[in-house]
Amino acid sequence: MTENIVEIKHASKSFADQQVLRNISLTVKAGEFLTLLGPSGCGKTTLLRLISGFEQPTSGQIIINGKDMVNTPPSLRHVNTVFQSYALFPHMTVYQNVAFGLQCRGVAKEQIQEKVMAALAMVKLDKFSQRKPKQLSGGQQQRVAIARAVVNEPLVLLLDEPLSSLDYRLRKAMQLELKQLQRNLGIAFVFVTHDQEEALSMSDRVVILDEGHVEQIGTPREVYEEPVSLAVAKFIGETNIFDTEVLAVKDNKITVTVEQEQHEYTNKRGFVAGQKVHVVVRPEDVRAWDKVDVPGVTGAMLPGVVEEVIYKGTTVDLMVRLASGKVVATTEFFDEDDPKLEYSIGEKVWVEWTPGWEVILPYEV
Amino acid sequence: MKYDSHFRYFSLTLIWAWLGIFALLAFLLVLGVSFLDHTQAHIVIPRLTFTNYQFLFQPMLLKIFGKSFSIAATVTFFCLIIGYPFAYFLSQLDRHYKSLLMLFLIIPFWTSSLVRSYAIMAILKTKGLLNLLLLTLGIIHQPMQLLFTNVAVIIGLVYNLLPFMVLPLYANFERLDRRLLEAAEDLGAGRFIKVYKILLPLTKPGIYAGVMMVFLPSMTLFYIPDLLGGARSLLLGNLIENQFLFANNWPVGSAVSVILTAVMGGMLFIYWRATQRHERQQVLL
Amino acid sequence: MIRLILCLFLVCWSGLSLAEDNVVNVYGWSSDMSNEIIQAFEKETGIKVNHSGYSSNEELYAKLRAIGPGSYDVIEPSSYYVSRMIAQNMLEPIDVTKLKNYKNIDPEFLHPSYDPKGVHAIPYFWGVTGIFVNRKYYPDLKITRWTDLWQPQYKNQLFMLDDPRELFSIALITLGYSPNDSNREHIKQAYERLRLLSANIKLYNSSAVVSIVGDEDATLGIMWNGNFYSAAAYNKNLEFIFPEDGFVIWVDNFAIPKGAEHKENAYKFIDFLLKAETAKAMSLNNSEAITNTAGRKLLPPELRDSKVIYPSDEILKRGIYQEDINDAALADYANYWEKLKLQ
Amino acid sequence: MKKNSSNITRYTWLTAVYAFLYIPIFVVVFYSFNNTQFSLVWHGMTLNWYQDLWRDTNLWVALFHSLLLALCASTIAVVIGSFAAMNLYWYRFRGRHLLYGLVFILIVTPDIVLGISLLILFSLMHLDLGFWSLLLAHITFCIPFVVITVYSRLVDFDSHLFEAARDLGASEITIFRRIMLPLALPAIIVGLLLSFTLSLDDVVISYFVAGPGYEILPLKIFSMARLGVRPELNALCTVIFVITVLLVLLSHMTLRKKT
Repeated sequence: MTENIVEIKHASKSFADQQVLRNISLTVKAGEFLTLLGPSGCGKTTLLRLISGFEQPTSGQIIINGKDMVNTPPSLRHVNTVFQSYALFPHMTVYQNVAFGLQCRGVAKEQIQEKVMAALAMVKLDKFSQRKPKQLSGGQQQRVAIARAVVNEPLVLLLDEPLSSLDYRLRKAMQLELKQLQRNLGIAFVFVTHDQEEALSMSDRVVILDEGHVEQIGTPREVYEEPVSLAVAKFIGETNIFDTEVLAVKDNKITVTVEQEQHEYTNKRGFVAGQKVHVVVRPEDVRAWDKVDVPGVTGAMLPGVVEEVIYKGTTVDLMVRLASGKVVATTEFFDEDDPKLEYSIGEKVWVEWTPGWEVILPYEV
Repeated sequence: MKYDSHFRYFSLTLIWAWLGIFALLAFLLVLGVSFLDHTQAHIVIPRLTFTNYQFLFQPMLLKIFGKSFSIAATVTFFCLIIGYPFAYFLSQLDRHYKSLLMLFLIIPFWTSSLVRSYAIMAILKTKGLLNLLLLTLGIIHQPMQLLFTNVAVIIGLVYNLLPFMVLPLYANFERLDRRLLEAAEDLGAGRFIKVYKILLPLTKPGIYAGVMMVFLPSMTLFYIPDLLGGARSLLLGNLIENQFLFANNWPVGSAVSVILTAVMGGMLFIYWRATQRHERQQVLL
Repeated sequence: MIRLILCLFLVCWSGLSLAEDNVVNVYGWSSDMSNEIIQAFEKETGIKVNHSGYSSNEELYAKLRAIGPGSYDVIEPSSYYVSRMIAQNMLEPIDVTKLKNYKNIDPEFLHPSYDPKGVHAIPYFWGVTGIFVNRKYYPDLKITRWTDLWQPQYKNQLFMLDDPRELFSIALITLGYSPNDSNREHIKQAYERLRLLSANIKLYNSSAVVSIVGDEDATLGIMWNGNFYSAAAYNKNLEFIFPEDGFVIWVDNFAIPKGAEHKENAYKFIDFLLKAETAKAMSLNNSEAITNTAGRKLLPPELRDSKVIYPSDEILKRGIYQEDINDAALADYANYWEKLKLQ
Repeated sequence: MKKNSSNITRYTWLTAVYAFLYIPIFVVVFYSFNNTQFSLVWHGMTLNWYQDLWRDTNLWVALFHSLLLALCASTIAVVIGSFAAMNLYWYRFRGRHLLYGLVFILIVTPDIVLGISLLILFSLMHLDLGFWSLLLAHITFCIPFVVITVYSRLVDFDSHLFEAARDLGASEITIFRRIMLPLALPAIIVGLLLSFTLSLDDVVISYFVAGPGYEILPLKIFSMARLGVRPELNALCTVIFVITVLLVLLSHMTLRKKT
């Protein structure tokens, strides 16, 4: 199924004199897990509220299930939201909370009972149906909020940073649960988060928002490996960025200088000579070599001094200061058989990366 | 949807109708009267005039305003000093006692205020209970003259208005996050700093609401100064009453109350501008 | 919630629908009319009395002006408001032939200066404003006239009635004018006199006079004779002085406002009040002098023969009935009054 | 040690303020046994005033009228005031600020002005003075207090609660009835108490809008007090006070047993 459940066409939103969203266009496909990712204040929650109907776009269209929804109230949109604060009704029991939406739609009593208990069973809370939200833990409240939303069988479930107030372990567990839930239900989820790791691990597609406009839409892999802008690259994962300029263009190759050395890379974006660019390399793509390991120093290798060693269990991160004074981060994966991973601060090393793994982006201030 | 808009229509109409008739229309009547004339035979005659407002441009009126202000400010100050810790301590008590004690705060006000004011007179008078007690204990040797002084007025006003200070403050303390105070203590804040830097700023909305609810009525609650203060000074309430009842001059009485409303409105506006949006949301005005 | 409101309304409704037609709506000084008197009237005539009270003539007048005619059948204005209401055509002329007990009234009080044309008001209570002194504090004080109060030795000691008319009357009398003078120049002079007096004034009060004077919170000042009688009943040190330079006599009257709906019942009620027994009960209730000669005879001797309540004719010759003054004068009073209090 | 000393401060303060509030009440109780009509100095013990009180049916009628009026007025004021508060909170309608302004004007207007202007209004409307005029006036001056307490309670809640309800398909009437009302209930009760208290003790406004057929207690007391408060009134207040306290304690105990 590739039918578009939600289509947003050129939507903009201003509050008073402040423009929060600029010309947003995107689609949500049936059954997909779409994440809106961006730093706080980038407008992702506002975008979500446009879909749910709590805000009206200043211009543009919101189409849900083929119908233009501008000026349709939230209750008639077949869309439900899980709020960041859960927004559970404190004076109602878990059961009453979950049953609320069904009651509002006038579902028969026996059916309500059946559906609510099924929804609670799905989130493993059937035993707690008579408790008040206050008597539940954060994770349990979270699940009530999800059950309360999905019991209404929405076309799309909107989740506004639902995991942000949980602790790390619980959060990991809930990520998994949510993903499974989404697969089982088969409905589209639109998930808002500012946590890139969460976004990458859960989503089918990621929408990266920055300052009110869409920077990039793509699969997690696309946005990670082929960021279209420095903002995206910076926001997703750690990066080493070298500012430089294109010296020459030849066929599909360009020549740039990185740390006083000339390198030749594939010209994927039609850069022209003289254009300023960023060369972006992920730390895990950078390797550090001990001097003794390198028989003959090649031009692509950069000399430096280890400044910091961060042991992370599965990896060791190094901060290496290059001759120019720039610090490069590298991530080395442990290989138990390789004894040569014991770096010490002050040690002289060489860093390099396989040509082609770098990303070259146009210059941004 | 239809049902919804009916409900909305109904509930808005209800409030508009009520306030429109009994507040707006009534106020417009006052405003209208303040621009009309009067004669001996007619309380109000439909002749446009601005002389009623001219009456207000005399130094005397400024003095009355000043006096009312200073009494109101003193009373508000004492209500705050007494009511603030009181509300705080009350909010710290066990849940079961809290509601009971809140009720006991209101119960005295279910007996006539006149009767209670006479009781205060009985306490403060020369041969009153307080003097009797102090004389018996040998603390004083001459009865104190308390009644018919400003002290008595302030005691009486504070007595009558204290709950209006306590109620909003209490509500504010109730929703205060206790952890913030613990955090302050954890960071080494002494008691003074804890109160001054944490508690006071966090309870600003309650303080504002309480100050409003005490300050405004104490400007016009003339009945207590008359009884306990020996009617030696004139408050705005007296002025309005004098014009309406004694001088039979409803237009001037109306003009004074229009001005009073305007001044209060001005004060609220200043307060409005001076406070943050979220703060003023909590106290509505 | 909704059921509760409905219940409340039902209760109110049933309570109100019981309201009878055969009623008389009386609006008077509350302290005058005890329950027994009202019940006696109801028993005798079968007319239900709706009695409501006010605490100043000004309130009565303001309310009558605002509601227009019809709500009340009997009112109890003081003399100066009678003349005002007559002038503004607010009172029904009274047909005294309908009042069997009209003859009980002391002829001295009939056809008073405040009700010159015909009869619009039935005088009932009366009293005077004089000086009281507590002999325990001022054993040898020689005080006979209003002017004596101006002496600097009484600084911050005087008790004053909280009523501009009373205060201005004193000043006008000492200046040799009538207390009913509406001449603005005279009033201004009176104000200048009162400014000098204000340093001597300790407090103003009109509502707790008896306890203040009786309990010696004030020991010298001006007072109504009826209140004095009540205070002197338990404080033997008090003495009342009828000032030699003249004093004000007030009279409370019963009257029928224009447009009264139950006029016949109003006559019956007033006639009942004029009965000797009723007058006696009324007088005992609040220790005021009554105009009812027959009723006075029934009073216990200490009240009947009190020289304070019923001063001799010789003293009474100095008295002046309190009458209305015009609005311009009242405005001056209000204005000067405010200035006095601000000092 | 520190805890202890702060506890002492707390209880001393609470006790002192309650003493301040209750001493005049106890004085009223005390004087209701005082054997003198006017004096506020002790003149010996008597029960006469209670006998007088018992016989004075007018006072009891006035008390009944006052209670009935206060009950009706506060209930209706709470209904209207809560609606107003919820509307002000929930809708962004035209004239919202004017509505705020009206609530403000009601609070600021001196009693005597409100009394007289309502009286003129009623006479223009040809409304007979009595229960209904009193009821309308009392509801009017109680409304702002309800609006303020309820509104400030509503702003206190996470606004997402109400959005969540809307999201789940609740109609506005459902949101009002099932979410806002229960959440605002404590504030509504406070509003009810405040209104009841204000209505029970109002003199000035009531004075102007009261009619001959319906006398209420505060007016009765004020007009009776021409020469000072009569001990009979002290006795009445004592009776009212004792009954109130007993009722409150009783209801508190039964409530406590339940929970």
